[in-house]
Amino acid sequence: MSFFSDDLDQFRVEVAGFIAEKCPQKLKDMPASDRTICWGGKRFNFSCDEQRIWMEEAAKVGLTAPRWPVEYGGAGLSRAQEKVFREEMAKSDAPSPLESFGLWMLGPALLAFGTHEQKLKYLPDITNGRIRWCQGYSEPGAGSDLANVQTKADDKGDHWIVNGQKIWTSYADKADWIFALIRTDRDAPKHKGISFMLIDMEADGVSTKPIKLISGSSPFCETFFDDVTVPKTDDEGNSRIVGELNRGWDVAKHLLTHEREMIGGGGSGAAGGILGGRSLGAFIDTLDDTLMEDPVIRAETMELEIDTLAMGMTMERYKDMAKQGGVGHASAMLKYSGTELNKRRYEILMSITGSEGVEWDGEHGTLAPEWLRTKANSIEGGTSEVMLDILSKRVLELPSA
Amino acid sequence: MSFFSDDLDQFRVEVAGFIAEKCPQKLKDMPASDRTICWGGKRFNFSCDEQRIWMEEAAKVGLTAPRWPVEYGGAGLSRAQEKVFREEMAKSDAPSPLESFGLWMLGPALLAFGTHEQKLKYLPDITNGRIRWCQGYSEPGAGSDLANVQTKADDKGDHWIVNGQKIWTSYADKADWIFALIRTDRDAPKHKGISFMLIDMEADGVSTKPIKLISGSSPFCETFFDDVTVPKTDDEGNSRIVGELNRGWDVAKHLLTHEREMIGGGGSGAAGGILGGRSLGAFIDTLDDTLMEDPVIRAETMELEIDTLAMGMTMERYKDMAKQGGVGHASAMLKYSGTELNKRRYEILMSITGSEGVEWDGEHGTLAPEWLRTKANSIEGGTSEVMLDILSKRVLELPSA
Amino acid sequence: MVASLVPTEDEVMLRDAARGFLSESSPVTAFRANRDAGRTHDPALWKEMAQMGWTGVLLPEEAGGSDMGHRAAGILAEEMGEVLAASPFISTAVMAATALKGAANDRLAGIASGDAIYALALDEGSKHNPARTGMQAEKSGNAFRLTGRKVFVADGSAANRVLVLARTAGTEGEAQGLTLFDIDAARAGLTRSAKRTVDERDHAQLDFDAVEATGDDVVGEVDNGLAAVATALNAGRAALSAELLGVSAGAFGMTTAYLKERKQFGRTIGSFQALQHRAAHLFAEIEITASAIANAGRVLDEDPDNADIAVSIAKARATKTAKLAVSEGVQMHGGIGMTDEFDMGFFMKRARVGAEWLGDYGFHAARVAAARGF
Amino acid sequence: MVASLVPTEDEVMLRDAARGFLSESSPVTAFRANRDAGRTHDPALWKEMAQMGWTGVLLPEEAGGSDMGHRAAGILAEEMGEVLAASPFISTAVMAATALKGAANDRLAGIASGDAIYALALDEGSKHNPARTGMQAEKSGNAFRLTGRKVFVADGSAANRVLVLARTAGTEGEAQGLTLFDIDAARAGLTRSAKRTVDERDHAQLDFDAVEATGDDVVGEVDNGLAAVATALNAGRAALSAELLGVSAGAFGMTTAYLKERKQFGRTIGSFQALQHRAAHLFAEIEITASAIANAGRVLDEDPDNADIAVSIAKARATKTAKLAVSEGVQMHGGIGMTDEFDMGFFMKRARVGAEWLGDYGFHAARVAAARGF
Repeated sequence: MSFFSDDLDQFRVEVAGFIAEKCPQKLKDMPASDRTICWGGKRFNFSCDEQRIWMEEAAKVGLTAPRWPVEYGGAGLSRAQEKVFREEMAKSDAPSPLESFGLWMLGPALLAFGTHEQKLKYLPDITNGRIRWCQGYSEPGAGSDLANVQTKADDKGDHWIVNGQKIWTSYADKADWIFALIRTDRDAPKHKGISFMLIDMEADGVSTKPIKLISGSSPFCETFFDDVTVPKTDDEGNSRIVGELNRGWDVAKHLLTHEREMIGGGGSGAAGGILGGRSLGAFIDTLDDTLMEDPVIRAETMELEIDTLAMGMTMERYKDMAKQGGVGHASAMLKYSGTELNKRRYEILMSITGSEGVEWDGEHGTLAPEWLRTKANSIEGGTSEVMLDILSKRVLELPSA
Repeated sequence: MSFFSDDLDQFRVEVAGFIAEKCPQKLKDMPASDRTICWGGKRFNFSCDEQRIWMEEAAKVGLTAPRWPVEYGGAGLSRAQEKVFREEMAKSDAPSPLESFGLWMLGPALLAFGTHEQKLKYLPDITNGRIRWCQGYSEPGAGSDLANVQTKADDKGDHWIVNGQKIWTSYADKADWIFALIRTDRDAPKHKGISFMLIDMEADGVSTKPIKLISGSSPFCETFFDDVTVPKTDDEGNSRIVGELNRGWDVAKHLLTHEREMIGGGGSGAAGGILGGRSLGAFIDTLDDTLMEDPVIRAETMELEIDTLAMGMTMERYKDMAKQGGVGHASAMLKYSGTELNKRRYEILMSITGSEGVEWDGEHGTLAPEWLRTKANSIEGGTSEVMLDILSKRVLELPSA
Repeated sequence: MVASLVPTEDEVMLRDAARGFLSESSPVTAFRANRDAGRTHDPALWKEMAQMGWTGVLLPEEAGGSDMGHRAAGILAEEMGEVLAASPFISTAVMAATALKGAANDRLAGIASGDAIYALALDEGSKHNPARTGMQAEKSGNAFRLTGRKVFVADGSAANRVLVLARTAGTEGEAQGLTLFDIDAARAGLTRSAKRTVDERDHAQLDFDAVEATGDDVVGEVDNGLAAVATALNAGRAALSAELLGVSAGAFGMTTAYLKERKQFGRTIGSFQALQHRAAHLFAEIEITASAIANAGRVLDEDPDNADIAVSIAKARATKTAKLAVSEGVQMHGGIGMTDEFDMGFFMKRARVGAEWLGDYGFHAARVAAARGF
Repeated sequence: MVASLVPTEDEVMLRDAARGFLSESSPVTAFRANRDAGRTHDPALWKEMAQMGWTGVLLPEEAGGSDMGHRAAGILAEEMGEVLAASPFISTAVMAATALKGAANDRLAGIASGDAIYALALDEGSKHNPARTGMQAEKSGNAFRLTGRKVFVADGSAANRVLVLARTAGTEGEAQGLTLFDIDAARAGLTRSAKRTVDERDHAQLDFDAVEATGDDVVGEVDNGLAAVATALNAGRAALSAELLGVSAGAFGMTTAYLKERKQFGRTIGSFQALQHRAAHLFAEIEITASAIANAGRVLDEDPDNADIAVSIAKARATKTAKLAVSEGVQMHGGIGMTDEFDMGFFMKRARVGAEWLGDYGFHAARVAAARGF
């Protein structure tokens, strides 16, 4: 049973009251930044005590995971209630009490594929921010071919010995646990020998190395597994594998589609970053006033604005379609168009800021690194080429070679 | 031995004198148009008697085929002499005395692959305009897959029986003879069973049907072969096949590269058609004077102009490279970029002429049909996709699947 | 905005009904037949559309309309575009119906019944630009004398009534000083000459030589005609955008079908990755444009006075998407796509005319930029 | 034009020599080492270039130059671009050498020997626009006092001499009234602040506070400085275009090599047709741009006073081609292309800075349009 009433109006009053009472004013007043994001986890440094308090208070009533069942640490809200909650949060300026790959990815995976016991064991630690997870999918040699998993687990009876390397593991250097794709059967066909495994980052033989990007430092890491011992079951007898053994690809696929929709959002509406919610027009007002007399820049900017607004409408339309029974593989379109559009936006921002924009840290602050960082948008979470393959084969049903 | 001296200065005097004397003034005064093109052939209607006279006079001294050997009806000029001849022609306003697929395609094929006897039999009839040839390569089912030749010849001992259909045969309805790719061995691999065959269009069972394009009527025809008898050798014992039996693909390939360079030219410099040699600026001057205030149109037009001029420089550079030992498969770049550029030019011409441009026959005369016709540029003579395949495989040497 | 961009059940039903009707009464073969017969549209089809209630899609029930709104009108226009159905729908049932909303029901009833065919005579140059209207409407007593030339008037030959914008004050380029008149197409002094355009539709040049108009002919206020026609123009642009989306979808449908059936080099050409990626990109462009079309209809239904930006995004996107769809359509079909025997060329030609009618890409891009503050 | 666009034997030899030298003395690893050491260029490399005679490529023999001309200079710049060799070559050996052609040989000798490093202080805003120069050069007696700010001054920190354009008459935006000065970088009142740019090259802001200049410092005529610097700017733009062509070729070379070696889904990725066609398209773009670069050099050598359009075509094409080459470069490499460990990012960053320096696409497109009469 939930901590809140089912009646929507009543619920709105309760949740608004909760936010007003439990979220410290100091947090509400803080301008949104990396420092205001609460990741949780054993080694997390809270930016201030209020940040910890707000996380704990929200976790108590499950609001760190509004839609998850109460028994697993969620608030068990309906979609309608969640909408109300988001609205009240927005009104209140309260920051999200907790963010993590556990909430975004592992949780949904466990809820869909985990056993009741696994859920009881892992989900509450996610919702109350005790454990911070990271994702271990990609490998150096694999690129877009995600199923090309070389990191392997040798069966030693009651435990696995894991060896190999993962790459693009965000915040692996700050995470407590990792959910990773591991090859548990080398003789089976590529997609049939992979398991979705849960590994303690503190286990011997696990090490990480941060990755520097062309845009500068990044949350990405390489993660190495050197004869890492992973018990097949923990003390309570829970398997360290989510879903069936050698069926991890199903779990991964389930999460990828999910991830794709999130990333596509980057292309829509007024982006964050340098624009910081400002409209392109407002940003242009801060620049050389003869700039828009250049027909090349003006034409490119007008087209960008048109496509950005149309992309926003498309995100809205697809969200509604998703609610009404899903968009399936067409979500690859959001990922493709959204990320390509975001790259184009930053190319134009660089062009309109001219010689000021190329400074690492000048007039326009982080514009240059932001621009360079967008180049990964169409690579991470499935390259544009993979998205186009999905669209042509799954949506347009064009024949394979 | 040539009719002219080898000494360049001397030659210039001679050839200038010849043009001045032999090309009737009436022809020089005629504005260039379809009517001024002399195609020759048995059924050709000369637009005027002067047109016939000029063709015959030029043919007498081989100037309808300046670089062909004298014994085959050419003038046997060196490249340097040909250049001088072209210069003097340009100065004089004299139209080309003769144009034909015989001069452009069959001649070069015979010179490269024919026997001495074949050359003696067929080339003079081309140079003196007695016989008009057409080309029979494409077939309805084949598209870009030119070697997919279904038109077949059954071996009946001393003759072939030809059955099948060709498409895109330009001026087939006006031609006396056709040089065609015919499958003479159905068991051999695709490229090894084709012969380059010469067929009399007056033979029983040959019929043609003109093709209407989206741009209106066109010189293209469908050509049908219905149990057509083709003697293996003519009365003088000359084979009706150019090159070896079943080796016609070599001949065709030789001609295709040649053709490609010709078509690529479309993209460069000030095109003919609606611009009629005028610069884009001069054409724009004839239009609404507020037109270029639209940054979209202005930006597109500026970029078109830049790319057009750069393409012209590229045509020049490649011509010089060709003289110094050839450009090989890179000529596919001229075909690809030149035709795509020409399509873009006409899209922009349509855009700048607005609602006047969309009339079949309004303010801007044939602009609309010209625009539609350009859409075939990137299809005929090898599609853009085929050109890109050639570039990636032969020039960049990227691996095949 | 209240409505979702996902079609309602009613809208889905309307689309199915429209598609069913048009595949019966007006497949592309019908357009070809009209073209070959030199007909720019088929009066019988127009009558049927009237019986289906399409002519009244924007009219109040009192006037015999169904008042289904602009999104519904867009769905109909889109379906017509997909099969290239030629009719005065946008000129009459969308633009005139919107401009005359305030008029007496009997006049609207003429539209609903399909008896009235309207043309909007506006442009005077090769580019759409209402403010540049220079045609004079001289005041003489309490009447006006209209003199000047209107070009690119859609349905100008078939129309029996003409909505014409003329200058009663101010000078060319000024937004103020224009007046909108609703006059009989047979009125003395009005000469109409049909123009043959590549889309084989009805486009005419209208020459006014001291054509008489009275105060009763004025729509909206004298000297404020741009306001009187503004929403009608936006409605027409939105419907035209929807038609162009249909044109894109029609061309794209033919193309993907061809990619699945045509064989070359021993393979179905749809298995070539370069073509697959271009087709997938085109799919994405069409989807994004579809959102802009749905949004334009939604805004016209919910907040018509602030629809400029939504409408201009739709028209700009639709123009560009249709251009891409038809060029890829011809190129991917190869030679056959170039033949008149094949339908693809019809889509290409309509896309070109639609790109110019009621404002080209640059016209609408400028409106978006203005609304967005640069 | 006399010369062919195909390189002569001498030019081929020059290119081979340059390539050989640079692959030895300045491979991309050397650029990375400079970057990591916080060096914007390597003085030792500059000395070697001087010994190779590159600093004198545009100087008369009397001044210790080899007078090989602009096409030769372009070949050197292109080779430097291909390996991202950082040096004051364009500022000093191309622009200053051209601007000072008329000057005394001893001054030119300093350039030839490599002792003089010049920077051209021109832009005052975020976009290149010589005519908009507003910086004041007040006349006081027969001297001038320069006050104002110059930004995005390439090689501004390393330079020991500065060519600065300032206004001695007229107002901002006027082509007339500007004067070009050649002054010592150490002169009193001149403050230089280095800016860290993504290409990790030397770009500085120069603040002039009543910096003294005499008549002897004036290059060309007083009030006619734009003329004095015009050919030097065109020469610099042509050389920069050549460098950008090299950047494109460098990125493209890495990319095609990767396409041939990298395996995915059990195939060499270069066998995927979608990537093949994009690579082939890029090849075509690079070839066309190469023609424009060769032509710009040819025109500067044969008819330098009428080189605006040839130079602007080259810079516009080079800017756009380099942008395409580096974006495709990163995208086709996937994740590895995004890592700092890999070199592709360096090419992308240099291409961006090169796109802005000495005029962006729009600046040069406008010059082409003007020359072509629209």
